Amino acid sequence: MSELLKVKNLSVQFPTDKGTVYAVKDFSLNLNPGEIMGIVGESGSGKSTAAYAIMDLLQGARVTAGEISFQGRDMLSMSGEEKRSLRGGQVGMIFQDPMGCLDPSVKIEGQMVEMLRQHSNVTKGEARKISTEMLRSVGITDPEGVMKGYQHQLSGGMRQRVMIAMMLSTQPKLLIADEPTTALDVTIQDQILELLTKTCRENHMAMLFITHNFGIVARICNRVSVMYGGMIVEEGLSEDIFYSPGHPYTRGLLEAIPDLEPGAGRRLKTISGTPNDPFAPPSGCVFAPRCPDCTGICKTEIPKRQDMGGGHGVWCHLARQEGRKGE
Amino acid sequence: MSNELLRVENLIKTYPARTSKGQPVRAVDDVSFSIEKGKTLGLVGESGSGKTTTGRAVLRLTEPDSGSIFFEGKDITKGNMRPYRRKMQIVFQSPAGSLDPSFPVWKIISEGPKAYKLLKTKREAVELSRELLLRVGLNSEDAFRYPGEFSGGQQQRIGIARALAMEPEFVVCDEPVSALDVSYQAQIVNMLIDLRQERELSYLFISHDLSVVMHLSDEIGVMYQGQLMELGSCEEIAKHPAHPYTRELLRAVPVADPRKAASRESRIIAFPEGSVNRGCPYRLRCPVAGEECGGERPSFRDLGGGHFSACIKE
Amino acid sequence: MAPTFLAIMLVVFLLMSVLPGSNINEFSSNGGGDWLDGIFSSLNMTDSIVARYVRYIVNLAKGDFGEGRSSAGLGSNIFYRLGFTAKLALFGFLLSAIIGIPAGTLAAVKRGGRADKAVSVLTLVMSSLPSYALAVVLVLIFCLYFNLLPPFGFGTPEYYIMPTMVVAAGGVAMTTRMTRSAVSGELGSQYVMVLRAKGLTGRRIVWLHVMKNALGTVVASLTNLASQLLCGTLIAENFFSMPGICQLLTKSISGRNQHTVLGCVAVLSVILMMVNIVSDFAAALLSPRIKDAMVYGGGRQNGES
Amino acid sequence: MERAKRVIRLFMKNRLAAASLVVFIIVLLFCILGPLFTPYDYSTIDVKNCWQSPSLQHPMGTDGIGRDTMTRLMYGGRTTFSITFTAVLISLLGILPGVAAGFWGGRVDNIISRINDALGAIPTFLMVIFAENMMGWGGGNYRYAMGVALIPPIVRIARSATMEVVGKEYVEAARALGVGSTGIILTHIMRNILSPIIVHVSSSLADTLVMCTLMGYLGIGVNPPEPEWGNIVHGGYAVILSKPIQMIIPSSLIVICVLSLNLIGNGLRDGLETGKERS
Repeated sequence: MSELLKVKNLSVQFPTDKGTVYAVKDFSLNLNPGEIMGIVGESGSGKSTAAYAIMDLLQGARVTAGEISFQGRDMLSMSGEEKRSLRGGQVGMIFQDPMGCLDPSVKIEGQMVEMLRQHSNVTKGEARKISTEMLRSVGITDPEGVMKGYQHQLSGGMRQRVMIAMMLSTQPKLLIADEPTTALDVTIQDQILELLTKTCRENHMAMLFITHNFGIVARICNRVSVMYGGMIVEEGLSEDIFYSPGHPYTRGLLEAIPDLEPGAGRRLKTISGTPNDPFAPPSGCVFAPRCPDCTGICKTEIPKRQDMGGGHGVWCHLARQEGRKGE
Repeated sequence: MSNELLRVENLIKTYPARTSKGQPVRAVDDVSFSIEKGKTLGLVGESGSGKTTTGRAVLRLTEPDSGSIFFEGKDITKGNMRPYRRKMQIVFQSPAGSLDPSFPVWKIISEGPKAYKLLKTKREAVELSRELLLRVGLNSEDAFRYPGEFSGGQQQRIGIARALAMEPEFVVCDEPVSALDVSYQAQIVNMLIDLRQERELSYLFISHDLSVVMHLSDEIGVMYQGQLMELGSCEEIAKHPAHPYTRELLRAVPVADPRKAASRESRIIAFPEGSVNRGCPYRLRCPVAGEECGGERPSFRDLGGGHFSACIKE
Repeated sequence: MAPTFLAIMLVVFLLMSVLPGSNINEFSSNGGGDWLDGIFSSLNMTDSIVARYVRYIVNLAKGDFGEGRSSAGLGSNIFYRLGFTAKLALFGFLLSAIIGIPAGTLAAVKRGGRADKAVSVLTLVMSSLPSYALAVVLVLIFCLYFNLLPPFGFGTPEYYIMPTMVVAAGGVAMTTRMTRSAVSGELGSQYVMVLRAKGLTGRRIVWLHVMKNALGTVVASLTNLASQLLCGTLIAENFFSMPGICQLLTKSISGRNQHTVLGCVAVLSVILMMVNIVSDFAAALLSPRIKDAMVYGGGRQNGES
Repeated sequence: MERAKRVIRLFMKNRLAAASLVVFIIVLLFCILGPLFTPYDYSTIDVKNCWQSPSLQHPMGTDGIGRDTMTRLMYGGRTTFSITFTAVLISLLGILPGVAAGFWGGRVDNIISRINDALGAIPTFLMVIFAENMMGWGGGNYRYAMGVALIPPIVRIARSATMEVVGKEYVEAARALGVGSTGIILTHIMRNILSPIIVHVSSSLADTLVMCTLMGYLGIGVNPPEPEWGNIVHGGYAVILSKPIQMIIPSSLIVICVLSLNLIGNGLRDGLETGKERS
């Protein structure tokens, strides 16, 4: 069982007084050690919800799954205690909004030492030394100063670095990153992405990178899953996804992304329509209402995974190979 | 300079220091540019670069400390803005935040003309809003619904319809698509392009996303810590950027193409924080900075053909 | 805070000097020959309003409420009674904190659960029960029905049980409600999700991290709690005839003895002022951001964030 | 006002709140229309049958000097309600300075907030005694003092709600559309600070009623023989051990009224909160 993380048809529903929200349906993935996998989708596609569900961080949600196993150990049958020790120990997590990630009333040092002592029995002095080293390794030039300060004295980029240092201090095998750079400036984002890929390479750590930005996926991910309306619509190596996208949604998204070529007034190709109503998901394919080449069968039957070879799967009745500018 | 619509000269805006010890922060530090009728200037910069403050100062939504603003040749820096408000409008960043949740859509769209007494009765107002809703791709019976019942993309369209209601000539777009997903971003960008040709509008398009700006602007200005680093035509900036900061921005934007994105070696060590009061503000992060950059502030040199750069190394 | 207090005392002083028949002008007049008069006479403003105001404040500080010249022993009388009221108020405050904070936290943590519903019902009833109604109920149960406690008077600790419950009722209701909303606010924030992702135990998250931040807001509204306890004490002392300052206040009101009334009002305002100052500093202590803003003076920064 | 209809619909759905509204209305009618039906007057003394427990002639018994408790409670209710409603109405004056402080900020904000903090530091109770002392005792004119004492919280709520609205972009949009400051205040600010204020007023109504009866109980404010709920409860204090019923009846009437007011407040708060979030 070489897989680090294996998830089979995970589903998440939120019962609310206005009806049930079907946030995630039949979500599956498997991740090998040291691999960086991207989960791409627009807001409301359920990408973050799926990750939180895997780590059992969702409150007030009905989570059903065929299988969730980490390093061969079945997480579904794990006790709350075991799952808790996994979180922060073997699996680290970093989040999108750096402004609200750290406890505002506790020094950075206190929060980092707390993390280390929770998952390993080191003394306070050792924990402090490790934390300072970790802060230096994530590119913070004055770790002692940061340790003594509070979160409101740091910029967004610095806080994200502290978060990364904290989560990496326990040498996790898997890092789940939920849009860590969306709220940061593009130059700082570039640094954080470089830091994350270097750390994964050096520590042979796997990363599940959740984002809506295809550019980031192209830059750091070797495998990609594209999600829409709570379901995976396409998965495969990033070469396949970018150069021979099988699903109309993936194709539409790739063409809608503005490129860096000059020329005012160049229109972008768009995907018409508006997002589905979360309380009443469409029968059949979730993308049917907005799909340009949608046919009768799409409206009635949920498409199955069509294998396009080499692990490249497409959930579309009319899936066909079609190159983009790469070939 | 005949068909020049807007000219800004040495615009400065300072905010009181956050801590009592620090000196006041210069959000906009001596910025000058001009926009011709029907043309679009893109203002690009990261957070804290002063691009939003500049946009607000041009419409005098925040009063500038010094410098002057000319609209159609007339100086509007001081005095009553009311006659000019009609021709100058603004579209905001947050779809939900820019619409009053307690107003029905027809009231939101017709608020401007009503303030100028162009509409007498409610029926006229509803009529105007219906027309504009159709123009921005929504259906006319949305006029009686409330902003909370729309998605982000649709709310942004209502914001644009509100601006169009005043039949403006100049629109400041302050990060209009940054809060939207890619597919809705594309729809709004296309609409702004169509409106430009159709109503001969000129935009001051503000964004942190260089790729979106490239699709819309004739000229691009790059701002950093309140100062204009480089100003030039879209091709100049994209093909041969003169300022190291512009080059850094172009390099850092992730491109949706694995082969192009593969070759890059980026720096990890965090940039030193804090602003600089002497010399070039970018020198702390600049790979090619030297002592001379620490002297007095580099002037905004003309490299020919309307391409300016504030770097003495070039 | 001090300027606010001086402002209030100025208002009290000016009103009293305007009042017909109040003996304010006697005990705030100078000419007593001590160090203060030296200063005023040298500035030859012995009778100016400012001098008399300063004299008034100095007297108050010395605890001399003018008993030296006119009514019998008001000052010492007040301080003797202050002991009683302080005891009642302190018990009430401790009860509010000891019951209110854990109950509020429990209700917030188990939001929507049975505990939450029970706590909300209890808080609703306690805040809708005026203190005299509660006192009646207590007397009915403990004195008439079970005959366990003496209804009136003071002395041994058992006399204090019922009055303290009456004083604490309003306080407990307010603290519980305040803590519940503060804690559930914190539980919803992003950093709690991060703490869970760090693998910390639920108990540690709530009692170490969330509590510290939530207490910041709870402590900030200490002054409302103080006023609530004041009302409780007024009724408790009156109902259970405990010789506190509030009983003196109510008696002097019905006796229309203006001077004592204002004396008591001054003392109670001083106490509430101190509670106000303490709550500001406690709030700063708990949340470093407020401390920074206080130390550096947070200017209204509305530039680019 | 489509939003108002939605809030009312939500309020009605909350059965508890709707029921307490009915109870409150009954109590109101009891106080307003009641006196037309009772044979007694609130001040006719009938020493012969004093301290009567509830009977057919006197459904709620009589007090120490034989006056019919039910009639007194009816008239007393009128005084208590009029004092409470006037006080809460006066406290609404705090909205103006609150909006001004929130809208213009800077020096205006500092001055208003300083004064407001000073005024707020004095608890309602002391403020009332102060006013009573000055304006002469009794006659219920302490309603104005209570109103003044209720102003600081309203100023604070109006100020923070206004600042939140001013921070929103639709206010800047209105400025860009050429709408003047007063225009913005009247439309955008007022409409969006309404719900936090209504929520506060609904809860302060119950607290003010309790405060008013506390005053009455302690003999401040209304001097006898004029009836007031707190006063009537105090009347029964003398015989609390022998005839507790004398205090139980008036107290329970007050508790029922306050409880229903609080429940109405909660119902309104849920209605406005979800109403606000969704729209």
